[in-house]
Amino acid sequence: MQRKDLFFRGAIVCAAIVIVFIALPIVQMILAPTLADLVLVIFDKEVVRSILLSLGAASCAALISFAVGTPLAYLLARCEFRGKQLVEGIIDLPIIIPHPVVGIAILGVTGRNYWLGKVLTELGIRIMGSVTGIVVVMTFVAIPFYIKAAKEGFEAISPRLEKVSRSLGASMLHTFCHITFPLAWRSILTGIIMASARAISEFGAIVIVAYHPMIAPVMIYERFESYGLKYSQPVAVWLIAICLVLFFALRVLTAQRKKTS
Amino acid sequence: MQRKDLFFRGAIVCAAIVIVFIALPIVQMILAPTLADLVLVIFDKEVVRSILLSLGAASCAALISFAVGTPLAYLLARCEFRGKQLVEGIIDLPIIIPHPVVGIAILGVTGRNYWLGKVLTELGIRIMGSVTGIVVVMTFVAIPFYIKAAKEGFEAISPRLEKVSRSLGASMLHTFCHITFPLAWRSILTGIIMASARAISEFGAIVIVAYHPMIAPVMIYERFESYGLKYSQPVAVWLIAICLVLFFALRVLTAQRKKTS
Amino acid sequence: MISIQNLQIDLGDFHLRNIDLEILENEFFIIMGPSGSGKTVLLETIAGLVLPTSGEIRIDGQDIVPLSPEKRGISIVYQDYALFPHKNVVENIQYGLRFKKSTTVQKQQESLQTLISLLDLAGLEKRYPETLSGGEQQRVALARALIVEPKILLLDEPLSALDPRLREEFIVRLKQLHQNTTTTILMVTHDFSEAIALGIKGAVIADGKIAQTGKLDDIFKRPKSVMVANFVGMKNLFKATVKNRVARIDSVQIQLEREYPESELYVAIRPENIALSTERPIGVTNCFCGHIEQVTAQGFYYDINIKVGNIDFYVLVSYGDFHVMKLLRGQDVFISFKISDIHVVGC
Amino acid sequence: MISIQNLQIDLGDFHLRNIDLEILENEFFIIMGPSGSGKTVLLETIAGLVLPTSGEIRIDGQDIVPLSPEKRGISIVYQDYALFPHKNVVENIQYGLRFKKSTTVQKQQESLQTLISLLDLAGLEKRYPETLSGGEQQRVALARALIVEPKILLLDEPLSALDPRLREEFIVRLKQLHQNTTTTILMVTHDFSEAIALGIKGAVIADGKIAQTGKLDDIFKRPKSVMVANFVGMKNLFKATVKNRVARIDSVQIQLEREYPESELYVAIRPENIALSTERPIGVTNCFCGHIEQVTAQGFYYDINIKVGNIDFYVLVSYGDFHVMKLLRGQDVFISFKISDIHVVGC
Repeated sequence: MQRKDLFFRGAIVCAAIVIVFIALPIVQMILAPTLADLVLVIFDKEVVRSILLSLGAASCAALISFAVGTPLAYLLARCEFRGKQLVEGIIDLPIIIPHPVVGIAILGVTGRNYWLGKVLTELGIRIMGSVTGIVVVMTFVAIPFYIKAAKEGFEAISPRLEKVSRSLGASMLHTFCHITFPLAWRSILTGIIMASARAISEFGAIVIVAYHPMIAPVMIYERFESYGLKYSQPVAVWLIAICLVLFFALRVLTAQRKKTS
Repeated sequence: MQRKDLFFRGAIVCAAIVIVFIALPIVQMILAPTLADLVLVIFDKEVVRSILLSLGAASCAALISFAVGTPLAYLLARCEFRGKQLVEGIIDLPIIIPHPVVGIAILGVTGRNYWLGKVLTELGIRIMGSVTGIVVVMTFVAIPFYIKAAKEGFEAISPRLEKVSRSLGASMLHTFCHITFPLAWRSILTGIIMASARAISEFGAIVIVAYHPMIAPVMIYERFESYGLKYSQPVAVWLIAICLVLFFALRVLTAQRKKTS
Repeated sequence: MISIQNLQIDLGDFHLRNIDLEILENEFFIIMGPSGSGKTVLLETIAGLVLPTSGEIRIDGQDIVPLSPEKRGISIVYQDYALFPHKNVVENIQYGLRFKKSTTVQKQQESLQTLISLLDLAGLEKRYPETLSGGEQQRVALARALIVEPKILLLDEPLSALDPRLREEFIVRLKQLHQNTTTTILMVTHDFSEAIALGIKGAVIADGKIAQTGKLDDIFKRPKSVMVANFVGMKNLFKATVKNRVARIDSVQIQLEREYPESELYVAIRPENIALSTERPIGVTNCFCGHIEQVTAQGFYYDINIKVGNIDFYVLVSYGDFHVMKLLRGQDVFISFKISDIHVVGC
Repeated sequence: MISIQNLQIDLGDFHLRNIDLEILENEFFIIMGPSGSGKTVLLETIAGLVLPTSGEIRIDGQDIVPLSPEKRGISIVYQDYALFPHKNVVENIQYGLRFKKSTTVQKQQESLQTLISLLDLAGLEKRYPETLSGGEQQRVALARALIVEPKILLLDEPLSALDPRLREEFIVRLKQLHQNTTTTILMVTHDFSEAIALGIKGAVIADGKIAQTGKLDDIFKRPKSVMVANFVGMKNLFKATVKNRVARIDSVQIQLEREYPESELYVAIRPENIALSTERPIGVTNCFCGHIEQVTAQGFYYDINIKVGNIDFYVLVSYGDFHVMKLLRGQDVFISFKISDIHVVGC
């Protein structure tokens, strides 16, 4: 492509607009609070507890997605079957459905009016207003992201590698553990990162299912409602700073893995 | 794959768990309200207005994403440049950042304390509590989904087709309009669908930027808070029913396009 | 040893019907056919990686269709080699060993060393597949397939991804290997010259069926159908009306060896069986005068198109003969062929 | 016509250095080299699709490096054809016409019809690329490239994706086409036999540089380096110590035509230049006795490996000669070659 082309220049301008549109609000928000505000907030036990709860619950949701989502992702990548499109449509649902509706739907099946809710109550599992509930909601919204990334990773691996492995005497399980999984590892990690990012960012569904114990986004919302923009910003900065550092570290980790292998 | 394999059976069980986990709450929520409840709600002018606002604002956000996101997606698919990873990281930000924080960040740059806010005020553009604000927030959260889908679509097209077109005498712009775009059309439409779905589902950021005029998710949240689960369900059913019908129609449309071309 | 009976495979757009094959122990059997005729799918079915719709595959009498691939003792080497990219050369080769519980560690080490020296892989042990050349990758894939001492080795177009020089080297290696082991080898190819360079017996697949099976020499010399004749490179293939031992192709009349009941037949003559001379040869029944229409150099020989009336004959002439005869485009020449070199193929 | 001077291209891992080429009007010029030597990148640079780091490309004296690709009048046909999948055959072929404002609609229709009949595409006009065979796709790609009447036509390994029968047909077609137009054709290939079948002049690229350029016949007969000798298929290539017109390879002593100043040289003899006989020929200077080590059938000839002392000679013998001499593995035979057929290549 000739760099001086008019088409190329137009594209660059559009690209710059998008990047500024996304980056400007976030950069401004990070720069807005004074250092003193930031220090003050981090010694607030409530804030620390809410951020830790967010991180912990999101990690749980990502790990659950990994555990139960991996086989589904593999099946979708390798098998053709009737109703595959329907299954893929169902997996897309949590992305499409408005967040408060997700919360309402989950309360619907776990409430005492529904058989599942009754079973859970008898087992002593509480969803509404509990950490369990937060993890369930986070898993619900995060799992499609994991499944999509993992599916793409599996699709990129030639089925012939698995076929050769089996013809050499390896069982399907051995093949998956020694050939497929090590090769898809990078995509799987990306999926886990995307899933935990989505879990941390969730607010609408959680505010309905579990206002308390407060996760960080709910706490930010509460501060905004009660004290205004200025008092919600420092908490927001801490939350996204921690998220960014974590994700950046994971990205670097996966990038290095690629180089050494 | 031998269908009776233990590994295969285990994978099916996991897949079934995920599908039930996602589908059960939604199916139950749709079946919970009586027909009478549903009919009653659809004659509620406030409900109809909020659903129409949601659909309209989401469409605007998707179209804006399409207009300014397409060139960026194309550049990311075709060019290698320094800082490409950074740009891709920035595009991912709206997915990672907690939803209330998105709202706070946007209010931050459009408030009267910031130069951009002052410029907007002088131009008579109001963000807080306005339809404009809703569209801005929706575009912010939706555009990454569009860019990713469009980028994938462009990547799937051999650059050789564009090279041949140019060597035959076509300019870059003509090549893009007559070769690249028609071939990527399906991915672009998928991107638009994903972007509008994400826009409709947004709640946390909008509740901060514009509680009024009420979009459907805010209305559902308000009904839930004021009257409880039972009164929020019928509105939710209508909203997701309309979304599902729309998305299903678009999917069928794109599937047919693929067959005929 | 391998006996395939009435096999039927349906996989997406591929349909193979009525596949019957008998392959003997330690044979080097070639399955030929144009690209996209489902040859690879047939190999994968034999290896158990694709399930047939119906039919039987027996090895030493036992039907192996219900067996899962890891229990069949059949190795497969793909066209793209399919080496495990995250394992180095030795790890790739040794992969299958851990599933063979019967042999001792010492024996396994020995067979590893034997294969490394046999396939000329010394020095590459710690390298990863992406750093290897195509020929090296292929040798690793072959070593990986052979270390488990398979009863049957399946080769999927092993030569097509190699450049011509490596191809000849690999043919020699493969023949030696076959002579030194008891493994039965089944290879697919779309190139008849590869087939004849390697195997003794084979089968031609076309349109989802077996078109001809038997000795390659027989298939080469006596193709049973027009499709097979085309496939084995019979360029001089003409539709003729036959009457009283004379085949008439447009204005050209060719004497045949015997009479045929049909009146419409195909007559085929191999390019290398047609003699070319600048003067009329004496005592030859089938001799025609034509002019040189086109000359194409083909590496070590010339491919010459000679027009006799409206018919194009293709003749192969060696580099040396061509220059001795000082042939030129447009020149008048005589072509002749023995009656016994004329092949008559039913429509 | 095309004059490339001191061209340097750096694209990812590809580096081409000091590329100098002179190509005359209406020439069929061949660029050869092993796969992955950057031949396609060179073509794309000439077409303006890749920018060179430095150097000049002149067409009729004008430096075209600053011109964007659409203004160069250079068509390119890729190995994978790169047909527009959403346009039918006629739409594909006509694509370039709308940018040629000088010609009338009637003339355009005429040239379309001419190309359709010339390239045998009648009846395919409304079909879409995915429904065409490889050969048909290639002909459409060629028609699409030719309809804009390019000054230069670039062909990227046009034969490699075709099966052998189509290959020969296409070679004939391409030669006709070249004779009937004034277009200069530049083709890349990794197969020397393709090159010699098509072009008169060419260049060999290796290690990012031009290793040899000139008439193909010269490159074939007098390779200037070991790499080029290997590339053009000189299988009998030996390292020798030379003294007093005698080249000594291990225990074999070969008489040379003249003396050489160096004492370490490569000696090469083409397989087809070595004569094979069962009795010692009379009056031949270079004649050696050896035994047949390996025989490989290669379609229309046999590739025979003869061991003389510790040295392997490769000899080509035709199907017919082989059977007349009744050659067998292990048999003792004589090989001989003319002094003028010995090529001496510097180290």
